[in-house]
Amino acid sequence: MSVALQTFDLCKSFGGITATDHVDFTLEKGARHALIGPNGAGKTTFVNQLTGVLKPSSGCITLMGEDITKLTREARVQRGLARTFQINQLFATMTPLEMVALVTSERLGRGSQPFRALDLDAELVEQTAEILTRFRLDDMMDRTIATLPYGKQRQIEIAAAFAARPTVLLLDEPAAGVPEAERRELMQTVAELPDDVSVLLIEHDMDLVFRFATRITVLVNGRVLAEGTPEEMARDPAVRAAYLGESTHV
Amino acid sequence: MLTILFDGIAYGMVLFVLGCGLSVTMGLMNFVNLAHGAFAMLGGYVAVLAMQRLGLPFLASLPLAFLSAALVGIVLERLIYRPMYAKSHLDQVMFSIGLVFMAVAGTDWLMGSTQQFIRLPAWLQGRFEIAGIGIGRYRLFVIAICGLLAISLQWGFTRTRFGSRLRAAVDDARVARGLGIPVNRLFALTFALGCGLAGLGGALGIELMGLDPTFPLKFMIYFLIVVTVGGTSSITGPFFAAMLLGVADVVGKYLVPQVGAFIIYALMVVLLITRPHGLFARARA
Amino acid sequence: MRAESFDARVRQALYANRRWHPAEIGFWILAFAAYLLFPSHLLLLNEIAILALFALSLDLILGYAGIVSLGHAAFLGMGAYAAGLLAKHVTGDPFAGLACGMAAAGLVGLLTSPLVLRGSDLTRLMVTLGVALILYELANSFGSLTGGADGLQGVMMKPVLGQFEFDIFGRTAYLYSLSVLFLLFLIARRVVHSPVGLSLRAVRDNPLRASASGVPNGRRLAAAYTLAAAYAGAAGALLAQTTQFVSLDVLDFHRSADLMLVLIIGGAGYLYGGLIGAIAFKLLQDAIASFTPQYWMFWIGLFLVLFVLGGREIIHSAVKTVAGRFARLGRGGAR
Amino acid sequence: MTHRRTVLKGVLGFALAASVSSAALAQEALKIGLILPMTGPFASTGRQIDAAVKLFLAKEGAVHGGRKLEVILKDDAGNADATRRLAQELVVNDKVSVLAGFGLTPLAMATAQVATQAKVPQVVMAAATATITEASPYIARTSFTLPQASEPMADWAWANGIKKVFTVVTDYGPGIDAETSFANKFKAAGGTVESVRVPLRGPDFAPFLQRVSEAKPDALFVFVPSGVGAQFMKQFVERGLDKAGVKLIGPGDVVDDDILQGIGDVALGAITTHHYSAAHDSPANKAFVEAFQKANPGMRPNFMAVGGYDGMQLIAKALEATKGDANGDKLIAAMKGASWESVRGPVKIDPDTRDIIQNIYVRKTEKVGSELHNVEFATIKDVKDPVKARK
Repeated sequence: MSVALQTFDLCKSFGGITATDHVDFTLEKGARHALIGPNGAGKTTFVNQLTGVLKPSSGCITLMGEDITKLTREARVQRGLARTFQINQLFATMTPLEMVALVTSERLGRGSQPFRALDLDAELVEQTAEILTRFRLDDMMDRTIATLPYGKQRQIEIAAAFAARPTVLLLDEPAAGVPEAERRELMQTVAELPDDVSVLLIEHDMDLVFRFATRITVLVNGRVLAEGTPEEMARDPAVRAAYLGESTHV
Repeated sequence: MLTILFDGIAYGMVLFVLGCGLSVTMGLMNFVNLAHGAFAMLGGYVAVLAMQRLGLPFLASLPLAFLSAALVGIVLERLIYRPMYAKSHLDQVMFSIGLVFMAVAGTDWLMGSTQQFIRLPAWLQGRFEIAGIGIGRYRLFVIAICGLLAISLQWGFTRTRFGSRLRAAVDDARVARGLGIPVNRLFALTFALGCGLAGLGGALGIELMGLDPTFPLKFMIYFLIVVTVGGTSSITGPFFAAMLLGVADVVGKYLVPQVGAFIIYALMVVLLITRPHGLFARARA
Repeated sequence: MRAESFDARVRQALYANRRWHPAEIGFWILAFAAYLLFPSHLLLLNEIAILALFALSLDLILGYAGIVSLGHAAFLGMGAYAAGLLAKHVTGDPFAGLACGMAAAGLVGLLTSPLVLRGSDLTRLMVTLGVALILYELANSFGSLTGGADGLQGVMMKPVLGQFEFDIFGRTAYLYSLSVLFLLFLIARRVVHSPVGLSLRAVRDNPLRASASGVPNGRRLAAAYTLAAAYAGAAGALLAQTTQFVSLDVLDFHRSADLMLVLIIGGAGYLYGGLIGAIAFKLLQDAIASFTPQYWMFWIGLFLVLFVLGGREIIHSAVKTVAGRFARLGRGGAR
Repeated sequence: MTHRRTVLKGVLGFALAASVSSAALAQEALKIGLILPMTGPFASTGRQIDAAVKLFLAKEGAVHGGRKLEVILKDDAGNADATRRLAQELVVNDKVSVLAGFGLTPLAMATAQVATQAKVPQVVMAAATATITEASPYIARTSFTLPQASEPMADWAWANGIKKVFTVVTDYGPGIDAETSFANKFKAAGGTVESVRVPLRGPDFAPFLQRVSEAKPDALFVFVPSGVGAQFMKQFVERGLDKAGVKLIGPGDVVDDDILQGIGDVALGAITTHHYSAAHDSPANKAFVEAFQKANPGMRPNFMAVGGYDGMQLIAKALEATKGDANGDKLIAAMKGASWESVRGPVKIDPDTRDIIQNIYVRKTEKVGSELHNVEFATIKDVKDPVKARK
């Protein structure tokens, strides 16, 4: 099977509002897939269910063929499902080095070892250094995250998710709010992600979506409106009406 | 048995008047004011002084207790409470514990550490029986006053403009501010009202709970139970919580005196675990 | 490709966190030297050491794991009663009592951790307070076991290591308490600089991201809470052993409140906050109590209020400046 | 190296000099470490005793047996750990020759070991659980024990036609002491007793009193710490127990002289047995009460004050007997068997138990002029602590 992540008939409602409405979704292995939709379409709710922040009302989710619907958030991460957040969720008092080291140590199963020294762990040091270099954080690894420029913080979001060595990586609007000057570096980072990682990009920025994605799913009112290649989507009249047409005005 | 129930209700009524101000401050500004009991103590001492030094009758000293506690509340709110709203719960807790300590030691210094007493007028002393239920006159008086207060508070909270603004502000202060409701002034007023009620409760409670400088510490836990169990978004929540607490405490001690105060603490923890937002909290999305 | 030297830099940067600072070494030398420097104040020093250990325990959960607690006295009391009862009924060996106190308090911590881990700060404050009050009432009600309001009498300690009798001057007591504090401090220091410590800071900073980084928040917090409880239990055991007496006071609310003040004075989240706070608090208490024995509570309250209203920043910047001076001195000396 | 050594020498030298000079001082004055709860819920005990000690020094002079008495007052806030630490510091740093005070049983108990280890007499001026004097051979007591005050109550009650008694006591050492000694004695006489204990922190007595009123006893025997006595009395009357014919009896704590005025008329008619009343009819007591009230306006001396006054008396007596020798063993030996005419009547320290032997008076709370007083109307002479006497 070449499916990395799949949902079956996924539903989520808050009170009377249905935020996710019978969504069947498939993310192929190694995919560069984008999930788009207008504000309030239920994109983030969908991602939150995938990662376990929200519990679905019904339906199920599989990762590499395994049912993960009932797993905790951290168990999903350990099985290879990592994410970034639309609004920065960083460890404000840590340095990039510490943050990457934390994710790496949890992945290596060091997290429950109370007497291990971080610096004496060769594997941890090597892999932490690798991530820091890949995401060009090496020259600021010692500064407190809260003091870094916003673009760099977005970069750390991705680095921290990537440090979990995911098979599926969910990027929730990675470029949101990043100033133009820092944007290029960020997009390059996204483009450079290795091929064996399946990436689901949730994005508003059509420029980024069309440059990055090989496949697009359009979500409107919690429902899948259409799915296909970027070209197909660009041509689809329903999509244009519901979404693209709107976005040109923005 | 019914007599005990009656005693418990009277006790719960006083707890309600003491605690309801705290629940509104907590709900409105999300502020944990452990020093609430200090205002109650202030009211109690004012009543004692008014009766002993000024020779005022008991009934006249009650409004005095209310006013003085409210006045001190409004001044303190302006001067030192306001900067605390933005701080963390932990800071607020530490701050108000500091205030409690100061109040306890300060009262000790000013008034001495002994229990204070008041003399009730003759018509409030003693008891009578109706259908075999012994009814203490004073307890009946307390129930009547506090019941009236509870009803008028509920009316004020739900029916008046002040009340509807207050409810809006409790629900979401930011939105309320956006709607042009003067949240700060509203809060100052509510704070004063809450303190005044505490003061009144302190005065009414002298006969039932006693009054000495350690009052705010001794009863802090009772107020907190009323608030945490009753929730912070209504008048009825704290009211039923106070009733429950008063009756459970009194009946528990009557039936199984051995376990003493233990029951209510266990009750609080169990309730907090099962209903972390309070027993009577409205469901919020 | 990245160079080997970058790995070394990363290693170096990770090491920097746990490296012993000269000021730290100076601190501990002073602590032990105090035995010789202030021979007539060993009893006070002993109390400081015990309070420091107690504060260290709170720092572990408040400063590192971000759990607020208003009922930490529960564990102090648990440790004190466990150690006291062991000495009374089984053996007077201090280390057995210490282990027993830590185990008992740790167990209570483990059992109550599920209650504490849920809910907001406010719920935590109330639940911790409630747990402590319940333990207080339990200790009060089971008077036949604990001595109730009269206190636990007849705690007889054997000499430490079979050699050092607890004397009236507090010589053995101080060295014993300080040694235990030092040892447990070393362990705590090791733990906070380990992957576990890192993950605790992660949970404190941002629970959402922590779980998205693979940290099992609940289990890690429960472990930290249990460890902290055991530390508080150790403090309680030391208290019971060096005073050879346990009273209900060990479970009283003011213990928890004072402890908060200690951490507020010293600052949380760098291990030494509790120790420095304990020293400052006890000296303050002693000084105030000697000139106004009646009203020292007032001054403590005033300090609390002023600290929260803004004095804290001033104190902490002062502490930082002094520490910085020390560091420069230390570095200068090393060269 | 040499530099460090001189520093060390300097430090040692300083410490030595300090200890020598304080030893020299001790030759002149005899230091008494007075540890009392001056703050907290039991502060009134501390205030009474402190005032009485000051009064003693003013009235009887500070010099006894050729030594000047110097009192160092420390506040333990009613906290046993603090009491113990303060006692240790007083012994070690201040080199006191006598420890005194102790407002509550746990406070006295916590200090017993210090007294034993340091061989310093510990004069208990307030705490009243029977077993205290057994905790250390250096403890002597000038207050009273609860069995001492409670057993005569049982005799009086039985002799006055009371057959059925309900006891309400606070759930801690002294309360339990009072309950058991009264109940045993009263049952032995043939009466029936029902008991309930109220928590120390109990704010409301209503549920307990309700039980009493349903049991319809002849008398209610009560012991509560003096502070909450007023509340108890008021609720007793509010519940109509007095009108139902239930007599209020007990040891004198509940009608403590210090707060009796504040309790008000509800206290009228209470029958109590105790060792001291401010209304005790003797010239010595009249002078004592007058001097006490002159020095402390608004305060009336209670049994705590008398315990403090006689505690100082005992120390002075012992010092006169040893001719100023402050050796702990000699002092405690001199205290055994000491006797004097106290303001409460004749007292003696039992040479075997180091506890006080004194008269117990049966009193009735009455109005004397405009003030409430406990008026003594019967005397039981030379009562020993019955718990230890039986052993």
